[in-house]
Formats: sequence, C-alpha cells, structure tokens
Amino acid sequence: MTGVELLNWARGPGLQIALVVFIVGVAIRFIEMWLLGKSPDFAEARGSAAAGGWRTLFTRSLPMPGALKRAPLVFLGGYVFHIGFFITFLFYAPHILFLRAVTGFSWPALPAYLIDVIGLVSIAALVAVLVHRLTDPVRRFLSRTGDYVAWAATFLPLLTGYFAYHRLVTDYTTMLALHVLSFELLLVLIPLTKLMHTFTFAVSRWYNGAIAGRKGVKV
Amino acid sequence: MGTSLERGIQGFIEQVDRPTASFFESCVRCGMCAHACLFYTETGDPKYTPIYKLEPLRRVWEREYTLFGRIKKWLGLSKPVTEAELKEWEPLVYDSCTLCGRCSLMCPVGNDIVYMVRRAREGMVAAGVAPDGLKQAATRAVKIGSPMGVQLPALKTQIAKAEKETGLAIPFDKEGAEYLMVLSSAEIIEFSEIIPAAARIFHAAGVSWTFSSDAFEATNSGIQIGSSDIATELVSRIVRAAERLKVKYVISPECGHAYTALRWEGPNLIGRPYPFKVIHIVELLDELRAAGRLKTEGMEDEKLTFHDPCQLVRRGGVVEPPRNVLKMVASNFVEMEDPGTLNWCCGGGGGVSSNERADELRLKVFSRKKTQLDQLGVRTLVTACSNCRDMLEDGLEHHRMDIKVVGLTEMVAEHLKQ
Amino acid sequence: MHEPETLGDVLAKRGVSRRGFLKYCATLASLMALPPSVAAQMADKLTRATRQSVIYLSFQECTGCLESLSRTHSPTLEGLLFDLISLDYQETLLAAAGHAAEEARANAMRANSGKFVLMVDGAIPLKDGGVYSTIAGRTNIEILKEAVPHAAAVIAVGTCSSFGGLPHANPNPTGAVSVGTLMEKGLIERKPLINVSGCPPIPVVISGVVAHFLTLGTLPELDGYGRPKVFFGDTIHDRCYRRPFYDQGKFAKTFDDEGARNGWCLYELGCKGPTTYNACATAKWNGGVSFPIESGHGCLGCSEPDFWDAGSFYAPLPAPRAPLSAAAGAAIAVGVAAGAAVGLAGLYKRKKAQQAHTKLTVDDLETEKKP
Amino acid sequence: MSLRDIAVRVEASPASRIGGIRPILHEIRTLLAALIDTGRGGSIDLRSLPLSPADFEALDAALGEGEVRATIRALGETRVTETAIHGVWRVTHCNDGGEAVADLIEVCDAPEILKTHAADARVGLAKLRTRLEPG
Repeated sequence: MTGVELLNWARGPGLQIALVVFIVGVAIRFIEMWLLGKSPDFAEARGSAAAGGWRTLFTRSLPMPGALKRAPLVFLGGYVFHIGFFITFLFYAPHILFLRAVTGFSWPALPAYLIDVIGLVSIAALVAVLVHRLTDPVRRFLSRTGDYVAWAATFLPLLTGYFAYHRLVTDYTTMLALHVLSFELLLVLIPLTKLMHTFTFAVSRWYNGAIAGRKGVKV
Repeated sequence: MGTSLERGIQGFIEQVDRPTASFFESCVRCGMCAHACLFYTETGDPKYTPIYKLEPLRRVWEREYTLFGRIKKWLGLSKPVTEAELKEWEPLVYDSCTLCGRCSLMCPVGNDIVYMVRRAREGMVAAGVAPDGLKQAATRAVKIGSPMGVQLPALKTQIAKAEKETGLAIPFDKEGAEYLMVLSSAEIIEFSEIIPAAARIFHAAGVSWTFSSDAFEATNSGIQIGSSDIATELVSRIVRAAERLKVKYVISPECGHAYTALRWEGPNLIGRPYPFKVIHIVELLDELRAAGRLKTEGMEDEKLTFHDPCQLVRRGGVVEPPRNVLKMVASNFVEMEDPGTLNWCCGGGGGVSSNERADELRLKVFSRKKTQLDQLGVRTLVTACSNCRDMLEDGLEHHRMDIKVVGLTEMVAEHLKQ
Repeated sequence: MHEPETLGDVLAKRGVSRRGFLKYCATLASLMALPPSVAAQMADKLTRATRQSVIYLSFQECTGCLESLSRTHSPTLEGLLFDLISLDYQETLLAAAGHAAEEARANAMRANSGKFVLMVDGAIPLKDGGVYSTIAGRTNIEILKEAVPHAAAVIAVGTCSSFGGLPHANPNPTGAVSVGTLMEKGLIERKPLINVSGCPPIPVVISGVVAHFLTLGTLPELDGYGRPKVFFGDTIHDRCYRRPFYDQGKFAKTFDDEGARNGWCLYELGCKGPTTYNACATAKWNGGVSFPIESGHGCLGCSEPDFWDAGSFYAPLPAPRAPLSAAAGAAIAVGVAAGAAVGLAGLYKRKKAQQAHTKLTVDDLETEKKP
Repeated sequence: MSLRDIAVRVEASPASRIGGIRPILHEIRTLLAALIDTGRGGSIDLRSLPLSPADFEALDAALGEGEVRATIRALGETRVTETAIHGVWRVTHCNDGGEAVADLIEVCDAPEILKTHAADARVGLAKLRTRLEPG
C-alpha cells in the first residue's frame, strides 16, 4: 500500500471505524458505570456535596501540598505531556480544520513553530514518564501491559506528528497517513484501556469532592 | 452458616456502586497514592501502594460489571479471585491500612481510595479473611458490649469515682436530657480522666446530659472489620438508647472511628436519618466556647502541638474546633507539618491497633509521626482520639521519646474557671 | 531509413544558434534543479547526441496529456522536445490513418527494436477482457503486450497510465489499471518504467527525462512511485511561494476574502499541496506564466495516486474524506443500547447478591485455632 | 500578443512580501568576492527559490540598474542586464511568447550567453565567404 492509499484509507474508512469503536466503547463503559448508581446518604450533611464535587473537579488538577517534592517527575511529566498533548491537539491549525470538519466549531490556532516546540517538549515528557515507569519501584510494580499500550497510544500521535511536520524518516504523505492512523489507534484504545480516564476522571473527582464536601471537608 | 469465599465474592459484588466503578475506571496507575501513605513512605515497599490493596475488589468489579471483563471471563481469559489471594491481600487490606484517607487526597484523578478499602473489607470479612484480633474484638463488642470486654459495672465504678472526685452528680439514664454521652472503652479503662473532666465542664456550662446503661460504648468494631451487619447491630444500640431517652444530641467521645461510625455511617447502616444529631465532644466544646458558656483560666505555657485524628479531620470535617478550644488553654500551640486535613495518621487507626499481627509494622511506620514531632521539639502532644492516644503512647515509648500525650477535653477541664 | 543525425545537425538546419540551445539547456537545468553552471556542458553533449526514437501509444485517456505536450507552437523552448525526439508513431498526430497508421507503428517498432522509448498515455482496462478500449479491433493490453518487449524503456505519461487516474477512480467500471500495475502483475514484460504523473503532466518534465537519457545515457533516479526525483522530489507545498504564509498561520478562508487577495495560503480551501509531489511550483505552466496556486486555486493533487478518490477538492486536507455523522449517530445508538444492557445486567446482578445476602454475625467469624 | 501586453498589471501587495531576499544578497556578496579572488563567480537560479512578485521587486530595487543592457534574440528574447553592482548580472530567458522561463543571477565578467560560440562563428565565416565570392 502506498502512502497516498494509506492516507486515503486513514481519512476514510479508517476514521469511520475508529470513530465508531471509540463512541460505542466509551458509551458502553460510561453507561455501565453510570447505571450502577449510588445509594442515598441519610447522614445529616455538614456541607454541600455539589459544591465539594465541583470544587474538587477543578482543584484536583493541582498537586496536594508536598506531593511535588515527593514525586516531582510524575507530576511535572504528567502536567507537561497532558497540557502539551492538548495544546498540540487543539491549537494546531490543521487539527482545528479537522475538528471543524467533524464538529462544525473552530477557533484561532497557535503559530506552528510554537506547536512544534510544545510537541517536542511533550514527547520528551512522555519519554521521561516511561523511563520513570520502568525504573521507579512503585510505578514498575503497579504497571500492567495496558499501561504500556496506553503510553504508546499517546506517544505515537505526537511522534508521527513531529516527524511529519519536519519531513523526517519517510515521505510526508506516508508519515501523515501514519499520524492519522496513530490518532485512530488512540481513539480505539481509549475505551479499551485506562485512557478511559479522559472521561471518567470528572466523575471520580466529583465523587471524591462530594463525599468530602458533604462532611464539610475540602479535599 | 459461617464464612466462605463465595460469600466474600458476593460481598464484593454487593459493594460496587457508581463511585467505586468510576474510581477503578479512572486509575492510571501513576502510583501517587503510595507517596501519601505512611505504610509506603516509611517502608519503601511498593506493595503498600494504596490502590494495589484493592486488587481483589477491582478484579471482581471488572469481571462482573464491565462488558470487556465479562467477555474476558466468558472466554476464560481472566481468573476468578481465589481464597489464597484474599489471604495474601489480608495484611494489605487490614494491617497496612488505617482507613486514614490520605491517599484519597493525593489521587490526581480523584479516586477516593479509602472509600473502596472500607468496601473491600465487607467482602473480605464475609469470606472470613480478617485478622483474628479484629474478629475477637467484634465478637466481644457484640456479645459482651465492648471490644475490650468492658461491662456496665466497670463504667459505674468509674462514674462513682468521678462523682467522688468532683463532688458532682453524674446523670444516668435521665430521660429528656439534651445530650447522651457515650465513651470508648479505652476511656473507661485507660483514660478515665475524661469522665470527671466532662462532668466538670458540662456542669460549669450548664449542659443537660446523661449516660445510658443500655449504650455507653461508642466504638464500633463492625466498621473496623468492615462488616455493615455487625456495625449496624452496634450502632443500633446507641440509636435505640438515644430514642428511648429522647435526647437531642449524642456526644461522640474522643475517638475517631466512633465518630465516623456514629456521625457518618450510622444513619446509612440503619437506613434512615436519626431523630437526633451527633456531635463530637470537641465540637460541643467549641460551641460552648463560642456561646460564652465555656470559661477557662490560666494557660499551658509549654510548647505543645496537636495531633489531628484522621477520622475527625480528613474523614470527619472537624478541623477548626479543636484548634479554637486548644488556643483557649495553650499559649504556645504550634502546628505540625501537614496539619488538619493533610495530617499523617498515627498508624493505629482503622483497626490496626486491635490487630496484634500488625504491631511491628505500626510501630515501624510511627517513624513518620516521630519525624514530625522531632521537627517541633515539643514535650506535650494533645489529641482528641483515645485510639490515637493509645497508639501515640505506644509509638513514643517504642521510639524512646519523652513526650506526654494529653486528651483535649481533659486539658480544658483542668483550666475550667472555678 | 535515414542516417543517424545528431541533434546539433537538426538544430542547425532549423536555424537554432548555439545561444538558443544554451538558453534551452539553462532552462532545463533550472527545471531539473541542477546548478546553473551545468547548462553549458549539457548543451555540448546534447548537440552531439542523436535524436531519440519514440513510439507514443494512447489508451483510456482524454488527450489532455498530448495537448499539454504539443500545446505550444514551434520553434519554442517547449517545442524543442520534438527536436530531441523522433516521434515515430503517435496516432493523433500522425498524418496517416487506418491500416496505414497501424503499419507505421509496426514499421517503427521493427526499425528501432530494442532502442525506442515507449510512451504510454491513458489507463488500460482489464475488465471483461479489456473490451472497453480497443484500437483497430485490438485491446489496449494486446497492443501493449506486443510493444513493450521491444522498448528500451517505458514512460507512462500522465496520471492515468502512471496510477490509473480518472478511469481507475471509484467504482472503476472498466477495471482500469496503470502500466506499472500490469508489470507488477506480470501481464506485460518488465522494462524500465518512468511515471510522469500529472493531469496533465508538465511537458518539460518529459523533455527533462529525455534530455537526461540522452546526456547521461541513464534514466533519472526515481521515487517510490517510479517518478523522476528531480521533478517529484518535493511537494508543491515545499516549493510554494505561499509557504511562508502557511508557516505564519495566514490562511485564505474563502476565495474572495482579504487573505485570498493578499495571496495567503490556500490550505484551508482544500489545497493538496502538502501531499502532492510535482514541479508545478517551480516549472509552472503555460510557458512559465503561473501555476494553480499562483492563480488563486489550491492544488488538486493530480499527480498522486487515487487523487480523484481523496475526497472533495475543496475540503481541507485534515478533513475526513466522507461525512462521519451517520456512523457517529449509529455508534451512539449502539453504544447507549449496549451500555444500558450491560449496566442493567450489572444492577440485576447486584440486586440478586443483595437479596441473597444473609446477615453476617460474629458467630460466623471463626478465629484461627492456634496449635 | 502575450500576457504582458494586457494592460492589467498584478500589483505586488506589501502583504505578500515574504522577506527572503537578504540571504540572496549575502550569497551574491560571497560569489562576487570569489570572482575577484579566483576569477570564478557563479550563478543563482531565482526560480528555484520561493519568491513572491514583491520579493522580485525588492531584489531588483536592492541591486539597481547598471551600465549594460543587452537583448538576445534566440528562441525568444533573453534580457541580459548588468546591475548597479558591477559583475552582477541579471539574465532572464523568455520564450517567444515573451514569458520568462528562466531567471538567473550570474556573477561573472560577462554571461556565457553573450559570447559567440566557435560553431556559430564558423557558420558566420562560411556565410561571409559566400558573400565575398564574386557572383
């Protein structure tokens, strides 16, 4: 298969398949979780569960005091690659065109050179995070195959995007096709791996904050 | 009918709800929770990573409640949880977790890990996989009335002693009193100073209170071992007594998990709201202070600090009251590093101190508290939980530290205006 | 049969001076991205070379490629292509017709067997025995099978013969394929093949390939698609004079907005320049006047395989090739139904477990017997 | 008639300036220094560079117009002009439609295309002989 054929497949049937798997998978996992429900709490509330929930939803993006010092790499690496990933995904002009074609919405892009730098920094952060996972006792102990699969699924779109942008490794068309395919792989793997936290983190943060908020604790 | 693996798995299945499922869905195995847990920070052993302690529950959730897990189960790609595995996890779920909830603060995706440990214990105990110490305590609590085997005559003896000491009449089974006082067995046996202290304070503040001969034990071994059935039975005794005496409040004593059991879990255990309120004794002291009903004189001038009981602050929301009260009677109160909701557990909560097998481990991880105390160089440590107090005394002795542990209520009583 | 004439002789007869030829070579060098200094050496070699015999076969095509090649009037620079070669058979340009034309082809093939360059224009239908395109009652594939073994090399002129092009586009009713595909499938003999794709291809690319063959005696280096790298080595985007606007993030949003008037990048208007390899941006069209982007229209990507099936010409490159809403809608329905089914099964399972729950009492808790 | 004869002229908008001429001027400077030192200059193929019409104008303005201006008529016009920088020549090859097909900057004493080739000189000699023959 040639680069253009690969690209045409990726932009056509590949995207359709990936999107369907992504939507079906995410819907199943989210709904099967949601329907489990939560029993009512009869204990008299001291504070507001909803306020606590909303609060934690946002504040949990910040590390617990002292945590930065205890595990700097997990936090900094985590921040850099999450923020970097979303900036490159959401603010690179061609990506906005894709999102506009899919959603109908568009917004201003960041300059390409800035995206380039952010992408490279994100790649470096992901590499650091992987090395840490492989070498740190706790991370290595906890890791399962799925963790490495999820890492690769996050890493590949950034790497192929960087290669395509700089015309590295192979011709642009093929690299662009690989980039699109890696994005599709990511879409498919979101409902199949821990990448599902993209959606469920909001629910868990909310409950953590709500459970504490009800008791008047700020967490 | 006894306990069995099957009963345990059914127990896990019963416990999975939306929060639990969302927590398992969200975990990215970043391992940050390890850094919040003193069992990891003080030992460096990765098996103490909090989320790892939930593997059996996680596997049951995945196999029973997720499509992909069910497919894997159907294809024979996943193995059921075995009895041997539950036994392997027993020390992780019981010996190395005090239900302190610090990990729940650390988790970046917001998993309330301790919420799940509490639920995991339900399955573990139904499978009969729980420490002997806790089983025995629970048995004593149900059959004798107190986990330490303390019975009514013992309390009556202490009350008589206190009445003699204070010259005040301590009300017993007084219907229509505003407050029902319950105690932890440690307060009846070891730290009985609380009884005259409470009597003096309530007398001075004009609080209408009473003890009940049907329900004087506040601790709840059911919560610690993780059996809602047993916990319900124990909490129902207090609810029944409070309803019979028609009190407006039940005072939770200086005991952390008793507060959780009575204040936060109790209504859910009996399946309805209480017709009375539950108030922690320190909260009550703070209310009396704010109302100007608590008058003290003199100050402790020595440098002292306060140890926050986890169930009181992080899992209970009582953060400011002990500080407000303590500042009335201590001129040189200093905060530990990571005070309030961020506090480090003493290492003996969640039933760990009732579990002999965990003795070595809990004394080892006390090094965290030692470090915190060494930083301050204090000679007096105030707290508001008799279980913490017990553990702190053990730990201080083990580490040969010359620090005196005092209950907050007791300290306030000593400075009551005559 | 004539004595082999050198190219120099032909040029002199036509009154083309050395200055003129030097100029031609300077133009070619510029196009082939060779240093300007080689023009003089090229001119020297070419004047001593003999004209290349060419047989030109047309199959499923629109004659656009031939139009492109023969567009300009002789004697012009582009017209010099026809001085480099001896076009011994080209159906459309041939004075003869019918049996005479077919005979001319047979004669030319016999006379230059093993030496001529075979140019093929158009895709070759294979479906139903190839009946969809025949000349004098013979299918394209038959004609090609006969001609290829005698050729020194084959040049596929245009996207149809290079990649299948428009006839090959979905649903490809005639089963059209490219020359390269025929060789890969073993349906025709394998010969050195050069794909000069484009719809139509740039004429000077052809003369460049022939000049390369004549001056260096070899075929130019080819890319992964069998195209000469000197012309297809860079994308339109790489050599586009509007590229800096892409890098600065300045895009025309419509064909008549401020950005379009300022000559900003046409990426958002569907330009396929980034994935299209061709020399348009440097060689340009109509005697070097302009090329599509310079005229304000995005590149269609005509020199790439399957360009006709790559989605709308006006949809930006990152846009999906086909709308996703139907698939997404169906996926949501399926996902919600399946999720609800699994979720309700979970609820039922938990309810059953709760109903089967028997109260745990302390009597159930056996402590381990110490030995 | 060629496109150049059409009265409408595309004006180079300042917004279309790409700003790529400084590197070219630096390269010319290097080539000119080499010409003085070694006697060998060099050429720059302007069509291989991504330049906008505005850049071409800017380049012409920067180099200025010099003393020599020659027109060669061979397969269309070729314009050869020396710029205000001596030794720097602009060579623009046009087809017979008058459209530029190659655009070079040559740094040399005189562009090759101005010189008469020996072969052409021989043709000239033959012509002249024919004319001198008594007839």
